[in-house]
Amino acid sequence: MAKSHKPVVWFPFAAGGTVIAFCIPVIVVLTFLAALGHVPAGLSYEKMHAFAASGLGKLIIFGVVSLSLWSSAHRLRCTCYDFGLRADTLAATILYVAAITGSLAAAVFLLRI
Amino acid sequence: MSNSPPRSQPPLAAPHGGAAASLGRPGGSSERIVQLEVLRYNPDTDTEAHFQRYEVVCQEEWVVLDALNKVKADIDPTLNYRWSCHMAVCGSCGMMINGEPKLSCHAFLRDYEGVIRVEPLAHFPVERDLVTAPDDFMEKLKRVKPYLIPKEEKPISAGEYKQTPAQLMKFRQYSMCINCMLCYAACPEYGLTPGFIGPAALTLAHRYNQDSRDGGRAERQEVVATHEGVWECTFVGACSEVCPAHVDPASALQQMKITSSIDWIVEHLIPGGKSARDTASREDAGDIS
Amino acid sequence: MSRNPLVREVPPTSWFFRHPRYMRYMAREITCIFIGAYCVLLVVGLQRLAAGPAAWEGFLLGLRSADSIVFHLLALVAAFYHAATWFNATQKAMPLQIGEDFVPGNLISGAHYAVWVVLSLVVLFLAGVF
Amino acid sequence: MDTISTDVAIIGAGGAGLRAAIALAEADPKLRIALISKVYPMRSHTCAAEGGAAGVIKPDDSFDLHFDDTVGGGDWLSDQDCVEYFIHEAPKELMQLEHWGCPWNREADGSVAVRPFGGMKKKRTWFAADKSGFHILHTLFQTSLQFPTITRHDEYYALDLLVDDGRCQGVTALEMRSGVLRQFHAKAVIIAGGGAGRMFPFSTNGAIKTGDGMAMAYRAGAPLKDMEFVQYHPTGLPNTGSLLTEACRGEGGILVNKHGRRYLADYGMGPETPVGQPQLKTMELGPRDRVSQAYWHELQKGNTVTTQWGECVLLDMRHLGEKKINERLPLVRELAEAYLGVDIVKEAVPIRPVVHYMMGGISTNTQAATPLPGLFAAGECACVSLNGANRLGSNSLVELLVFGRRAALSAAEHVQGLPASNAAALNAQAEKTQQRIDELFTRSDGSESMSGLRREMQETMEKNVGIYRTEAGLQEGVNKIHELRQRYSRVKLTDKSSVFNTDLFQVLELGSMLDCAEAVTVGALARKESRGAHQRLDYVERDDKNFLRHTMVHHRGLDAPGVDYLDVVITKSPPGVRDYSGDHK
Ligand SMILES: Cc1cc2nc3c(=O)[nH]c(=O)nc-3n(C[C@H](O)[C@H](O)[C@H](O)COP(=O)(O)OP(=O)(O)OC[C@H]3O[C@@H](n4cnc5c(N)ncnc54)[C@H](O)[C@@H]3O)c2cc1C
Ligand code: SF4
Ligand code: F3S
Ligand code: FES
Repeated sequence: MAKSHKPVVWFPFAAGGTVIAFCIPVIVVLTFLAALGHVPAGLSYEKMHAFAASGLGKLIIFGVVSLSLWSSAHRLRCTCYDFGLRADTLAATILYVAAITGSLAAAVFLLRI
Repeated sequence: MSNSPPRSQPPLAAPHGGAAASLGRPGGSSERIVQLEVLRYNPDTDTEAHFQRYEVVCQEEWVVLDALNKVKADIDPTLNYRWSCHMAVCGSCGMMINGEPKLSCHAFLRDYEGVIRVEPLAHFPVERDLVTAPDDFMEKLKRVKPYLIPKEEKPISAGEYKQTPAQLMKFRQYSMCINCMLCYAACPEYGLTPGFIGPAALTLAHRYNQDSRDGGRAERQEVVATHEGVWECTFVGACSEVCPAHVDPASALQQMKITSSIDWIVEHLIPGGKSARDTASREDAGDIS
Repeated sequence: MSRNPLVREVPPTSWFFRHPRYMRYMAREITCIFIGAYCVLLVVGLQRLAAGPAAWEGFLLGLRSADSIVFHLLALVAAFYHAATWFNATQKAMPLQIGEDFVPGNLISGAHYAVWVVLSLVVLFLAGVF
Repeated sequence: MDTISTDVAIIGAGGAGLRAAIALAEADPKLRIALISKVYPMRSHTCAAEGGAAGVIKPDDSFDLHFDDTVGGGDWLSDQDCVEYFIHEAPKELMQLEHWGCPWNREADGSVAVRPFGGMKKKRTWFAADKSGFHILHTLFQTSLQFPTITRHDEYYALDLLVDDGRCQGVTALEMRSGVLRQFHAKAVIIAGGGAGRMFPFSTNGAIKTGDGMAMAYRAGAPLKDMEFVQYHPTGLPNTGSLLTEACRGEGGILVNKHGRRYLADYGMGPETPVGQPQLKTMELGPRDRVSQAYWHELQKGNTVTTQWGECVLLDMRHLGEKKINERLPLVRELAEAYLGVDIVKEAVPIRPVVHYMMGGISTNTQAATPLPGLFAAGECACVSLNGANRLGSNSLVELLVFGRRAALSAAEHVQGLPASNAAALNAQAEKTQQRIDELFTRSDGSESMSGLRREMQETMEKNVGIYRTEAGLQEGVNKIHELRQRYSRVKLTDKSSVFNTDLFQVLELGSMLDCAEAVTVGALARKESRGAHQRLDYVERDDKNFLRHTMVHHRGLDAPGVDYLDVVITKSPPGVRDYSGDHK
């Protein structure tokens, strides 16, 4: 049996899992505060725009969003299988394409800022 | 040296509270009637499995295996199961006990209440009663080449391959597997995808990969790095939870995913990067020997 | 008469009800749905940000619905659960051997938690929460 | 009946059988090897050995010292040419295992580490944590997987040897999962079937150690040698027979009777040493057999403690304190807690001597050949006369390797240029086995219950052929076993199914054990002396004039067996005073 190309999808999954673990909880807290009506100062248009306009800011945002998307997509693919959905190739295609689309969109928006 | 007094240190040496009564569990002899519900299947006569109830008089400190042995000797000689060592080392007595993969010689009655349900190990075909067919596991064990493929051959007369205690510790844990297959019964991915090489066999490959004397990782990767190898594992972790020998296959498999990924990158993305053998020897740079 | 091994199929869509540890595993895996959805929200946010101040304000205002609050709660739980399982797992994927001994697993995951807390506090601080 | 043709059939896939298989595969890649075992190889009882394996390797040690320890430890009943061969091969075999990946413990400089062991004057026991036998077995099993010429027949229960033209030419075996009997036609057969401790009610031995290999050879005409020498280990758990290692006493644990007296002082091992300060050679650190024997005397005097698991003495380790116990004896604490419900930090553990090892077995010479041409034997089932009257701990794991390999080389030599076999004659014999099985299934007058007979046998062995023996007791034992063998021919098979019928295997195993038990009792009755593990109250001295000889017991069907003797080979060490102190030096 040939060696698997899984590493292509697994490495970004593992990286994304780490990013999610470290970054997503606090980001959720921030938007949650906004949802509750207490918009943190850092979420003002000026601050956010300034952050997203900087090169480093773009990189961080893109990294977090794309890796997290990828990680979620990959995990969802496995979960579909665990739930008894046996069309793995189909699920993989749809989910990975979705993740890539999301990442591309994020990139486009970031470049517009 | 003391001059041999007739009785030395009585308070220390005397069993407290008049010998026999205090030994073992409080209350002396502690018998208990245990209800066993055992899955029975006889291919000669049955098309389906069914549960059979046994009431067994047991000692409180017994294990489930003792109860089964009592059934076999005194109640029903037609009940079938495997066992040998009664000390959790031969790996033959694995069963599902109340749904959990367990060595029956290490499943203590005192940890159970009510009816104890005993079934053959999950995910393996049932040959008869509690006896399963481990053929698939045995075949997979062989496929991962679980033997030393020496980095450099040398004759016996040249003495041992040097290995420091630290190098030994690097793989010792993974060499403790008793092949009981509890991890296979626990791993849902093995249940869903029987082609999966599975926790114990892959861990054994890891055991040799991690051995400073070994140079066979590239060969084993041909099995390890396939779809049916480590990539079928979704890190459920059940294998490590049930392992009676504390081998931690989940850990071994995740480590192998990382090395396999590095291999892939070296092979595909780095010009001139070739095989696992390179990474293997790189990893072990700093060996003594 | 002869052999006729009994093969017990694993029910492909309900196996995880068989044992609490499988339920825990599925719970861990399902966090990805909320995380994924939340990432989509972030992408939308980026779009709004790129569209100018009014759009961004609208986005922030739009977050203030009951649905959004429920979703945030779920995403928060998912994110925390994911973080905890991930940190506990790292020691397995990357054990650390110093000399003969392995660094105890809870030390490794403990270090992760510590870094995580500090990082989160820094982010909260920079975001002006306190 | 299905016939499987092979060059060498090996019965048993424990340490000895696997070592033999690998040696054959390496000796001649053209040889077809059939490895037959009633359990998957890694379930074999070699996995239970903890302590380690002896081989001279360190500079302060010498072959002569290992020789002296072994011969003295065996009370001069060892064949000295065999011991000579053994001690020289031992380090090579252990080194070979190292090259196959065995995880031996190491010194800081990366060389193999050795530990001290009972009866050995120098540190020469190689060990892999406290799981030496386990690692040896798994290393051998895994190594064997790379040889395509080794065909395993796992879970095949070997029944009868096929003997024609005066030589052994195969064996019949039941495929356990189908109940189908097959015959293996082989040019040579190696038996590596392990020990027979299960004849006794309390044993450290696993359920599979029922002496099938010994019985098979015995029935086929090969004599059993020195079967009366049965080793007891002094400290076993009274319910499961699990071993509590010698280290309990090494660390300072003391043995007391029901009055709290450290009774060992009354049996020539005193004077008492202060509690918690163990000293070599005395009291609790007396030799294994002497300590076991002292238990027996206490039992006679009514000084033992009655527990729900029978008569015991107490191993008290409370004074060591929780810290030291957790540090040095964690497994012991876990074992006692788990299986007995006794916390050794708070309570003394009831213990009793437990049957551990069979010194005797199928008579073989230094080439591992039995008197029956074409039949070889190695491991615990064989008596090559290495262990004499008392085995030293850590010699037997090496014995498996040294003589497993030796048996293979002898077999490889034997198969060269043999005349063709007479298939018809072999088939006819195999048919007889089939009839024997069929008869069990169809027997209508089966009146004896298997577990009942087994219980009676075990009680008899315990009562009459235990640590101390007497003429009257042994005679009773001989009579009883004889009676049980007659009654066995009416044993009832309850389970008539074909697939994995463990009732059937237990019936067959009982037959093997009864055959072995007969050899043990008859040999013990005939040996009117005390030597090593064979202690008689009516003949308390060693008698070199009459009994510096091996007992050879010959099968005579249901009749009483024949007994004759074979001289011990003495090359350089004439019988001397057995130096018991060597046990703990
Ligand atoms: C608890 C314990 C601790 C020990 N510790 C030590 C120690 O520290 N050092 C030391 O040197 N020794 C030790 N010993 C002794 C040593 O382990 C054994 O003597 C040795 O392992 C026996 O190995 P073997 O290969 O002869 O037999 P086993 O490993 O018992 O194998 C027997 C084989 O024969 C097969 N077999 C039997 N009957 C049949 C049949 N009818 N058909 C087909 N196959 C059959 C079985 O399946 C098995 O594969 C210890 C023993 C025990 C019980
Ligand atoms: S890894 Fe653990 S559970 Fe799995 S077979 Fe080995 S000892 Fe058993
Ligand atoms: S349970 Fe199975 S999925 Fe992986 S971590 Fe263990 S092998
Ligand atoms: S009987 Fe050996 S592991 Fe349970």
